[in-house]
Amino acid sequence: MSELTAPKAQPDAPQASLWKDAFRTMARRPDVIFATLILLFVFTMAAFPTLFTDKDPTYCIGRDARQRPDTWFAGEHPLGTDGFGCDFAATVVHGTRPTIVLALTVMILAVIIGLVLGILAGYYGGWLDALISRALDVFIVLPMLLGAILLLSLFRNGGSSGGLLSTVGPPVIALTVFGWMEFCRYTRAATIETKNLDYVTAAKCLGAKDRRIMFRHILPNAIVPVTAVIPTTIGGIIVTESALAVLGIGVQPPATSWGVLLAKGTEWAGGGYIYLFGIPLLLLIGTVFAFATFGDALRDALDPKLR
Amino acid sequence: MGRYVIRRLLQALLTLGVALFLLHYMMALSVQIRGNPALLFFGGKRTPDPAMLAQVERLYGLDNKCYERPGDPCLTPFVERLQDYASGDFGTTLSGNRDVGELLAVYIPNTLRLFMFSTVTLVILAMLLGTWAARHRGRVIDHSVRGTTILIDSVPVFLILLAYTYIIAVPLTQWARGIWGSESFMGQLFRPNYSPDYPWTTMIVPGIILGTVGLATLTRLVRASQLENLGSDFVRTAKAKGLKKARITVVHVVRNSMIPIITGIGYLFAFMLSGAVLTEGVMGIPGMGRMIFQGVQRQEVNLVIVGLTVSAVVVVLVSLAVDLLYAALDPRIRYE
Amino acid sequence: MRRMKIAMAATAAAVLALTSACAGDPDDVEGEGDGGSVLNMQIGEPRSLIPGGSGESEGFRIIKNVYEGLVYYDAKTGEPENLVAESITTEDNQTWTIKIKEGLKFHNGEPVNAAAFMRSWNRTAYAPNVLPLNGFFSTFAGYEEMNPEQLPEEQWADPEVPEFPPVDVKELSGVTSPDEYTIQVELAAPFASFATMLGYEAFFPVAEECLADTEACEKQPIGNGPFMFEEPYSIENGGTAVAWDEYQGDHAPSIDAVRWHVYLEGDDCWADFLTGDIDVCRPSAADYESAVNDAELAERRIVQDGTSIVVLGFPLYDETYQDVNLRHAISVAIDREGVLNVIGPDRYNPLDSWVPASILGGGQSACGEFCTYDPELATQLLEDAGGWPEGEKLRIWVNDASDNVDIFRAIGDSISQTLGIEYEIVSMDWPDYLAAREAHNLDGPFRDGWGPDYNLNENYLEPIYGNGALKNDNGFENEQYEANIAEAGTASTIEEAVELYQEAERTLAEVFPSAPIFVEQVSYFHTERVSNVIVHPIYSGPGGDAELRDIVINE
Amino acid sequence: MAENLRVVGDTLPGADLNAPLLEVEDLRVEFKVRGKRIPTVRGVSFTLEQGKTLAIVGESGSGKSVTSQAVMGILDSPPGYVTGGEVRLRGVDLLAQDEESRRTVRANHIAIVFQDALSALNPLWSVGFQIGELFRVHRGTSRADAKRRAIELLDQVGIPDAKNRVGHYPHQFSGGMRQRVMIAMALALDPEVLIADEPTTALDVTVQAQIMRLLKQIQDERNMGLILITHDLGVVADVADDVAVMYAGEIVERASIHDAFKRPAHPYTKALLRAIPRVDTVGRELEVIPGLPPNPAALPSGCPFHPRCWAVDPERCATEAPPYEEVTDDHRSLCHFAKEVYRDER
Repeated sequence: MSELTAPKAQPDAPQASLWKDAFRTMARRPDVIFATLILLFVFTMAAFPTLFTDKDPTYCIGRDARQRPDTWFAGEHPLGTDGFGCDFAATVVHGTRPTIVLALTVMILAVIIGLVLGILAGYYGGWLDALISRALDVFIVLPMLLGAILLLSLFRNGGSSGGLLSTVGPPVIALTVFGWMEFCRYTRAATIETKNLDYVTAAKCLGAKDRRIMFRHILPNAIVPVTAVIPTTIGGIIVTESALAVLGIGVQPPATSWGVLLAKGTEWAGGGYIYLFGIPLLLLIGTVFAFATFGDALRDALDPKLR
Repeated sequence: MGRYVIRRLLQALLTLGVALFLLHYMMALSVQIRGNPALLFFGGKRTPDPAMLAQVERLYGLDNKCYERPGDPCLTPFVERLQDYASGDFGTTLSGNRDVGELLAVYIPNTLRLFMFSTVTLVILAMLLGTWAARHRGRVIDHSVRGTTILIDSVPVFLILLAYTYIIAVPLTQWARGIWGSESFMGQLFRPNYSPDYPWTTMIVPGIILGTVGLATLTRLVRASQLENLGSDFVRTAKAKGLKKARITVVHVVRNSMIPIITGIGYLFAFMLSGAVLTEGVMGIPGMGRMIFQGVQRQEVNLVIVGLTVSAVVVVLVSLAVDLLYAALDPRIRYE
Repeated sequence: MRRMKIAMAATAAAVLALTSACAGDPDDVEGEGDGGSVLNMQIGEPRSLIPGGSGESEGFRIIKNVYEGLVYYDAKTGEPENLVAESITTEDNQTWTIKIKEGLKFHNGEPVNAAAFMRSWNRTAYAPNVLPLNGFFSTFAGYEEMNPEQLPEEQWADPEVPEFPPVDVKELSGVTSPDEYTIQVELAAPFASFATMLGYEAFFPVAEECLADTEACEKQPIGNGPFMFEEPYSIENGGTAVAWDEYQGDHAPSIDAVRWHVYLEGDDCWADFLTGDIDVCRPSAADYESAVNDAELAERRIVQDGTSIVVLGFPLYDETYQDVNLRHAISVAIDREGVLNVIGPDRYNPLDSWVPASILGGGQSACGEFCTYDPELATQLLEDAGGWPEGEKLRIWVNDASDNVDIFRAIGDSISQTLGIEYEIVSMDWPDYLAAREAHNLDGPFRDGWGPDYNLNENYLEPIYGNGALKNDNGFENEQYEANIAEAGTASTIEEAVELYQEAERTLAEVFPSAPIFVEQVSYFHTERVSNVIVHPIYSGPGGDAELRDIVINE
Repeated sequence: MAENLRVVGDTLPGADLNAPLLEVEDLRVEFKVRGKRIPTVRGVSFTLEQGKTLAIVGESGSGKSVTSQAVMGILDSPPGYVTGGEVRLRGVDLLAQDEESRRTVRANHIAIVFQDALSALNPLWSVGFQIGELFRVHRGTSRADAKRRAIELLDQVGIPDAKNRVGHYPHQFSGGMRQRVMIAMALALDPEVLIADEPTTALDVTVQAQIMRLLKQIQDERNMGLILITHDLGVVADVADDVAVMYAGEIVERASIHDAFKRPAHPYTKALLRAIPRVDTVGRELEVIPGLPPNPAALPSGCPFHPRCWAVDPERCATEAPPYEEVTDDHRSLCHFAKEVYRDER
């Protein structure tokens, strides 16, 4: 879910101290520390799955399907087995990487597109601005999930079981195409605000090139409101991915992601195998919540007015 | 005022036109890149008789040459499509050959009813919580309101729904029926599925659950705008005028806070549409969202496109309404 | 050749049944929420409510209660019993005389006489009407004249609807009516089990008023059965059929009305079943276990062998799969119990024959040890076959509908675990899959499923493995098999035919063009308020069903 | 006298008509920011008589606005809290009253005009509504009557075509006109005390003069007490009777306007005066007070002005807080060297 109240850039405040201040404010908040711990945990899991489990998630024995976890999460299958008789802990741990990779990739692509278009629109104005602003209007009309649904069902391909790229590729593209607008809007606003500031005018008068002005003077300001919405947006992407998976057009099984696990888990939740649904759900909610809390705090820290 | 309205109307029309074209273009691209759905009709790998292919293409309105040139915007078919839409012809479904226009007539009112419940829920909850948090700024209440709403917002709405239908709905319904009987309002309220026999009652719970989409966003917005207004000079003036707290809140804070909040609701509306896809799918509500859901599952591209077209129209209308409301609320825009 | 035609027609019907059985759209019209003895049933999306037009389970579930045929299938034995027919007699299995009970009427008062039946049959048999059940009349004399070769496909306006050159003949010449209540049917060739077919929708009567305005009749059928619609039925919303006061037939229901509630997927009704809003429902996979373990619910469970089967087909046209030992090895490596555990127990049972036991002549265990999980034997067989090609992956092809992917993933896991072969699942859309399978483009084992059209083991053999290597999906061709099938077609009694078909099944076991995996198990639950819940093994719907004429609502 | 407390039903209970109109004594206000207490007003005392004008002068951050808000009782809490002192209106201590009684005092007895009328007026309501609101809330007047009274008031403060303008919104007025609307609003219930908080700062010079004249005129007509808060000594010269100069939350000098201008007794006042451009100083460079106003969270020790003061005895001023010195009657200064400054020796 994106937010409407991104803080405005504060161009007169020296950037370095703004960030430092923000960091200091954040480091003092217990909820932020808690969120950071969750995120660290999740990122570690995505980067080094073997730290958490030594089981192979593709070793599945049908007869052992849906063994509930032990009371103390011990034994051969600490989290039990999934619907296919694979070690559930391994499945969950190995499903983390595609989820995180997908979310981060979408994020980075969307931010780059948003920043570039936003700065161009804000800086040059005129027809370019008109064009980009119209494009924004149009894309905002199609919400991320619906747009992604459209793209994925139009360009649906058969089940592939290739590498990470081919599993997360289609959802990444679909989510990026409908995910850049917010960043573009904020960047554009910040750019327009900054470009009329005295020091930018001064730089212009001194003959600085457009590119230099955009990168040295405007970008650092534009990045403030964009940064503030990044964590929340990552959370949103993770949620959207899970929705796509439940619809059956996100990451395609047998590849896993949290969304795929949830989609599978919902089938069994009603029958008393709550853990198949509950554990990925907890992980997903925890992560999204951590991102959201982090984002909320970041926004506050970058916009002292609302503190 | 008049000029403002006209300008906004033109802008909305332009946006809508471009959005519809975008939808059309994506479809055209998919045909150009992925291959003609008419070809898929014959199973992809077989090479059908050209004359027969032409038949199918005509049937699907794909007989224009532009569909063979990747990147071609296919303007003629686009205009034809718009004309069809304008004359109420939204095509038919592949399976069952049903008139999509007729389906829309059934689906749209259902979704509107769903949205009515969720919008009311969202606005009331966000206003109460946001105001409450703003009043206790920086204290425990403030933090817990924000934490809770963020947490609620972190749970994807369809998962709340699934959890509801799988775990809570059945015992709750049985309990309610034990007390009030099964034909009573309460006996129907918590039902795990929508029932056309009780089109209002069984819509309430999914509506409320869908209403939590964007709760954190809107609460945050309410809080922020209330804080801004509470600290504003005109509220100080109102205090200096010896007005009671309640009057200050109602007359001077709420109305001013409404402006960003209305923008927020308009913006969240689009997200609610996304939420509706899964909500209606899970609860079996025959609405626009489920039409899209079904279109995806049955690979009825036309249903998806029509669904998104309607959603685009609605979003454009809502944002137009928001802007007009804006003008009604804010004389600075009205007298521009 | 005659037998062939009916089989093909049946194939078409079965495909329809498989593809369109589920899904539906409830709607938003105020219904009558009155209690009384109204039975609440779940239903999917029927294709048509006029006999001859449906050909899938959901339509037939309504039609068989709103209309009434010459015979009624006993839900327990599957045997046809006379209903509208007074008697059905023949001497040579080719000329059949059907006497109709007098005095029966349609809901609108029209008499149910020989003309009513012939009207319906001629409509369905008339090719340009393109009705799904047209093929059921291919055994009739005169069918050919009404069904000329189709026009070349490129001359069709709608590629889904075949077109025909103008046909002058609008009536089956083989059907005549000596008097108002007698029908004489002349078949093109002797057919011993002709009477078995007559209980199917294709042979139901139609009122004159109905044909005058089929559009209205689709919405509000004019039947002759014990239930009638007082208000139009809506595909979105379902509808209520009330017991018809003037019903004079032999098989009257005890309930006052039935309300059909529409569900997107068949087992979506489970939650509403638990709250008592639906009277008969089949739980989703996940709900089975808790439902079966609930002592109170378990008492209200109906378990029955189903007839739908799941089979792993082998591409006999592919080089890799030429060795029967390899095919056996793969079949033996499948832990059917284990796979069942994955998709949820009680939904299927392991299958060790090509025809399930619930079908006449089925349950022969022809597959035997090759359908039993035995890792050692599997490894041995693989060795005999010369091992698995190095570095190759076993590609298992499925269509991506419902939980096919899950079932075959579990099968793949089991094969992979036992034989040490890596596998991958390739899933495709149904139309793509169907086409690729037909075109022999699949380079690995593939999913095959089958649901019967009538109660005879033949229905599982000829449509799937007959017609020669080029025509069937497996590329299977065997002289012995063809000979048995052909011989059975002309057998004079059903018993004789059944035995010959069983012989053909044994040939299948030798060649092993496919590995039987599962047979469906019908497992419905019903609420406390109903009893005498009988489920028809062949014609029940995927989400839950009961014989509405037999079910009783306890007051 | 009695006439000025004529307000029907709203008469201040317990009012002593012989007591001074407004007496502020040892008023203290603290701000709590992140657990820290920051003294912002540190013992301010002054008296305002009926019909008189008191100017409170000081740089921004000196606590003059906070003082006025504390007197009005409209301080935002948090973060601001009145921690001591008394505010007596005709002898009634307002600070001891409950919130409800205080509320009725506002606008009825004490009214305030803010600096930035654009933000001080609610942009979403017409000015007529905002003025009429007072009558409707405090007097229970009907909507139509309230509007009529609003038109009268707008007319009184010199807004032309008041009948039409009453339905207009704040953004449709010019700066000066907006300030007149503010004043009309403050006058609505005929208060005895009017506080004008930097009423002219945001305006053009020509308009400034008009507004000051309007205030003076109104004060004369209604015989009100007027507190004029400003950072600009020049503005008050013609209007005020007395001056209180504030610095770092304290009144550092109190004198009649005449004394203050002629013979300031505090170095800060003196510096302020030197910073006013005047006809007789044309050609001379204006003096600037060196340094920055002090941060209330970290006030300099001793005399808070000492780091910027030239008249400094470094040791004494930096360590010892100065007491009030009476240089003459009614002329007090918070400086160790008040007399010397007064005599213009330093």
